[in-house]
Amino acid sequence: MSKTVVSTSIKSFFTSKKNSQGFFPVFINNLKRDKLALIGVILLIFFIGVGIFADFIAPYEPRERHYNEEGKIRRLEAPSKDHWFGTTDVGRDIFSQVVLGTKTALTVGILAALLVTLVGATVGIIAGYSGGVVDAVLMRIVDFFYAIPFIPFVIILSAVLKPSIWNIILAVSLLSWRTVARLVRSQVLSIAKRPFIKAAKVAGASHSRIMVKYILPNVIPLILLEMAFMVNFAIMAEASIAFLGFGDPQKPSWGQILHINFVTGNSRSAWWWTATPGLAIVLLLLSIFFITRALEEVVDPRLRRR
Amino acid sequence: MDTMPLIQIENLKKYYLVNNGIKDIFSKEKKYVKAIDDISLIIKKGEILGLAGESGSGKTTTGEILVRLQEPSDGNIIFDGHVFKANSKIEEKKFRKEVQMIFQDPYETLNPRFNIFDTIAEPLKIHGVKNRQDIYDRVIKALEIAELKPAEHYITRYPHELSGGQRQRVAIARGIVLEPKFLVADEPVSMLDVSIRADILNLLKNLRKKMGLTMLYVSHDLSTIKYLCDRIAIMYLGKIVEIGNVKDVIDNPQHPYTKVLLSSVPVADPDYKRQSIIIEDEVPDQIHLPEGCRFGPRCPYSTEDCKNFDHTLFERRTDQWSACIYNEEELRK
Amino acid sequence: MLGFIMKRIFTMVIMILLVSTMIFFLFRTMPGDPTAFIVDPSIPKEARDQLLERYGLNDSLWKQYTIFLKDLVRLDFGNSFFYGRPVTVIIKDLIPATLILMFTAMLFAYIIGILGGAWMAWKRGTKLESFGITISLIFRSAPSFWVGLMMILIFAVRLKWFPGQGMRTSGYTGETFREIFLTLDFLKHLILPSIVAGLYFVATPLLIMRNSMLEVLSEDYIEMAHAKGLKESKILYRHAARNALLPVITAGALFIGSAMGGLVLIEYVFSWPGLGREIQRAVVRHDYPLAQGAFIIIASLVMFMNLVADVLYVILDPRISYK
Amino acid sequence: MLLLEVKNLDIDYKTQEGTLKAISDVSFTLRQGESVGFVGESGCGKTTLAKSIMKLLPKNGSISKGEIIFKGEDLVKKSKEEIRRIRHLKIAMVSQSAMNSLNPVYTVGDQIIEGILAHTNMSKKEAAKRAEEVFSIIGLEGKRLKSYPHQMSGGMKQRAIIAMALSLNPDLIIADEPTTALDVVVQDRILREILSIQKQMNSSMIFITHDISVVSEICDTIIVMYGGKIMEKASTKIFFKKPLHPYSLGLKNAFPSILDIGEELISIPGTPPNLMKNLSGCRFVERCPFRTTLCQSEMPVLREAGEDHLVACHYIDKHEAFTEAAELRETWEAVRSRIIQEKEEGA
Repeated sequence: MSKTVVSTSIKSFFTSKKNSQGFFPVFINNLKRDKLALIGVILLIFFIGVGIFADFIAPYEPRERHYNEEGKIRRLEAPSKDHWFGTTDVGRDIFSQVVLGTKTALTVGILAALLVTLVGATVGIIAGYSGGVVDAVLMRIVDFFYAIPFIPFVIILSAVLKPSIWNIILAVSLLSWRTVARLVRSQVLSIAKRPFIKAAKVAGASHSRIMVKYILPNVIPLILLEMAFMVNFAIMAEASIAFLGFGDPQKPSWGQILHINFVTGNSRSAWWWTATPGLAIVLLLLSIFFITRALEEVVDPRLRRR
Repeated sequence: MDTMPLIQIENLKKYYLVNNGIKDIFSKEKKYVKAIDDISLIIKKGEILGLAGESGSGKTTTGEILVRLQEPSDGNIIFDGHVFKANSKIEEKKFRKEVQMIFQDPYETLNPRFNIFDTIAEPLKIHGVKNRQDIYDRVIKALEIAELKPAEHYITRYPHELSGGQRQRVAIARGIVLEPKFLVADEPVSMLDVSIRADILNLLKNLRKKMGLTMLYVSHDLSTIKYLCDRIAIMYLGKIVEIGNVKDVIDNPQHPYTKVLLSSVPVADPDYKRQSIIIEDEVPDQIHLPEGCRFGPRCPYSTEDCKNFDHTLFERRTDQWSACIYNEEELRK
Repeated sequence: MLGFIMKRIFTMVIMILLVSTMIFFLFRTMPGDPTAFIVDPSIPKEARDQLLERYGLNDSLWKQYTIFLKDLVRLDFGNSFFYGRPVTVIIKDLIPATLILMFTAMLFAYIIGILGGAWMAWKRGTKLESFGITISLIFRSAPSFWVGLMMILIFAVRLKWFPGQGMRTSGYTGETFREIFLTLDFLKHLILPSIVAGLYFVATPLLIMRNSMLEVLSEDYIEMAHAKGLKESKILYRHAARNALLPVITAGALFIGSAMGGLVLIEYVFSWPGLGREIQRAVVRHDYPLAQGAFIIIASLVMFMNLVADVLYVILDPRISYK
Repeated sequence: MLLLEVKNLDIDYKTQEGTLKAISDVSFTLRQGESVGFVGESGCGKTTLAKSIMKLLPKNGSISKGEIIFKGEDLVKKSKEEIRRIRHLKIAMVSQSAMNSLNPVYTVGDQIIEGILAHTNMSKKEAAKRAEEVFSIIGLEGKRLKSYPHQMSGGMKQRAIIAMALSLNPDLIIADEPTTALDVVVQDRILREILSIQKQMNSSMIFITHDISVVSEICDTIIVMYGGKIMEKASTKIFFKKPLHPYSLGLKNAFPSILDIGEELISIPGTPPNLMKNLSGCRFVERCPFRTTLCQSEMPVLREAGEDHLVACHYIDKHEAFTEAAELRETWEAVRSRIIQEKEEGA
């Protein structure tokens, strides 16, 4: 082999990172086979689209009151051509509210999930890899956060802090990183025992190198899966908090729509007002759950091929 | 052959604290598993030492301590003239470069997310080799020494595309790419099919020839030890019970435990009648070790004196040491 | 066994102390008037000063904390601003309502979840299994409060099958436990909220049971059970399901915390007079002593049920030694 | 009398990548009281074969052709319930990973009694007595019946599994690597016990192992498998003196023995065939030093090569020359270069 040929091929070794067992090929392959997961992806893309372009899609201002030809407020009207999802007791357009609620839901879901997985995965990897005292201390902290009931805590927190979506993101993150930390830790524990980690140690790899180059890539599928679950959890949490009346009054959200619907006593009669925001939540969360099914097979090969 | 010792182990101990539950916090007496209990060994330059024993004998722990995967509880390791005391962290990186290890399970020994090139280049990168051409050349050379030919055929592969034997060769290539002085091989062939085991054993033999490697071969399989090693040490419950040249120990075992082990190995010859010594097959647990000779309770020759035995190795034949108070003739009685 | 339980109770007490401490300091960091959480700002100045003295709010934080701990041990959370009665007395009346709803729903969820999960694993790869998974994912995606609203809309308002709020018909008065809870009227009120809570809970045991079953079914001892010529039903229930239950219990213990949270929403939707609804109302009414007391009690309940789950696990798994 | 007769058995596994032909055209017989050892590398089909006799194949595996005639009846045609009644009572299994073959949440005694009750009308008490009997046969104390698996050592668990298999005096015992996970001293004792019990009870045994020396010690007959096919079948006495198939000759070179006096071990270069592919020729052709074009196109059938000796090779008549050449290192090195060359050409 001549020298020049060698050097071009060398370059390809340092740059090409094709991995036939990699995460995305398997995931894409699963999407092809699993129709539900494909439906999930399509639905999620739809929701993300609605979320990004919410301000263009929403036909009206969410707080705008609508009047009919006679100049009367269009109070509690069932769905019609003008108002696809009907109107509220003070004549507001529910469709616009639901569309704008998408934006809030996705913002909270994605940001909280990022924060939660970042903290949780870091703690999980450090605890699982270090073992000993570090692990014991971190896991006692995790136990502590497991002992705090989520919704009651957020209720208390909103008594202390001002209601805003940032505080909701903070509260969700504060109390849910523990789940990710626990799961990541237990997977790290089993990876850390595998001989290829021992081999890296024998070769002289530093702890940080082992964590970043050996352990992290092997837990990434699990982290992504947990991130997807966390998006759902955060969206659900935001909706619940807003429904209880502790949401951000400035940001229209699905939970808030239902809150007003409930406290005004209209949840018992105006079915369109009750049903539509709830359906939006169900569809968005369902789309992500469907996608996680394809992810799960990447994380746990035992579920594959049977 | 150079007879300078490369590695000298002095009074090495590894105890694990047993945590049995809340009650133990209050009891003063601490319980330990004595995985290695005061062993001393010399491995000469260019020598292959076999370390044999059943599970729980401490042979793997010894290997892992030698490559510093575990820290000893007590004792010294003198490597090439440098003393490493228990819990010292001096010159770790330099030490890492000179000591490598091969593991048992070929399916778990390679990072599934690294291709073969990355796997073998990794130790070089860790030790600061930056020149790409240099890395490439050394990876190819290591693959060729490990007899993965043509080397170019393998470098882009991922572990799951290779057979067990090929993976073990990759692991060996990774082990030798830094050109170490000492290699610990922990049961490197026990999970491989018989038809290719010989390849790996011959490869290890050649490494010594080509690179002057010194090796510790840890195995429960006495026949592969006999094939590969110069000397053998037999371990039982954390102690060395017999040590000597392979041929001497296998043909003329001095310690009753060695005799039992050898007589238990099945032989692929229907006409060969093994003389077999039947003993109790339950090994005492490692926390409540028997007093005196640890093999005493199972030993067909044991007497009252064995209970007072303070572990010592006696030179029973030239360069063959046994930790039994009786010599061959006394045992025969 | 006793030793193990004692150990767990010990950790539980520590945890309750920690959670209470956290709440204590959380209220101290409240912006604005830090005394507002314990002394109603709306009462006259003199009475107010007296109370501040009583609770040591003029003293150092450390002194306040020791007073708080002393009161905690005596289960004294102060007086509710809104009701003017001791928090402990109010909470005592709310606990049975919450527990009954919780246990009914849990029972419903775990029986269906475990049997259904085992069945889905057995039907691995069939259309029925995907159908079961889809249904359980739909229930997991639906917020419990929304399902509650829809159930009320359909079954209480339209069909009029069940009452849609409260736990007794208005006008009914009962004093003793038996008069309140052991009546047909109460049962009727219990049905809708416990179904909603049950549906919210069911996905967790169902999906975990399925995954755990799949894992157990590939174990060697299942093959051995086949090789022994045991009947399929015996293998499924005596060998597979029995072992698959263990992770369900572990997950169940971890799930109790969020289950309790879900219950708050359901109590709120159904106006169920339990701890959850009260904590929401207390915060809306700025009735901080009540909110604090209710929170500590809810957290303690969660920890207690965790303990029960742990003990159950030890009983079911002979491999765990409880020395 | 023939106890078991397997005729032209084919077993396929359906996988995502296609069909894997785990067993193709396997036939053998087993007499009452005979013990036969199956040896071969991982993936050669020996475990699949054992499982198929008990109809314990995984869901994606199926018998696509052939008969398994046990006591005159074809097991392939039997219903699930009929098979269930045969398992354990007539054919018992000592499984591969005894460590995990006992359910951790029940006592060992419960698990033995459960098996007895599934096939007899015994009362629980009688079954418990029987369990105690088999425990004493295998050298375990009766009080051990009340132990949970995690309270026993590996050797004890393995004994318990064997006791379980013996509890109904089966006609056939299938032992799949029963001692692989054990230390050599324990292995030796358990093998002796298995052997003496099998002779005492005059039951037949199928013994599956990768360790050829174990077969030499405890089996009457050896069957060498490779790539889903039988390569050679002979009585152990004959086989270990004079193996005939090139694969067996290679194995003999590769196997280290404690009695050896320093001859160099020679392994068989190459890897076993990919059974996903449609293979027309001899399964060993890639690694065989003596192959011809005939070997590449046509799979040889098992042929009589002497008394009690069957071999699947086109060139049995040349076996003397083969045996001589196979002892030379160069013979196998030539195969290695051939394989490397093929790889280079392929790339």
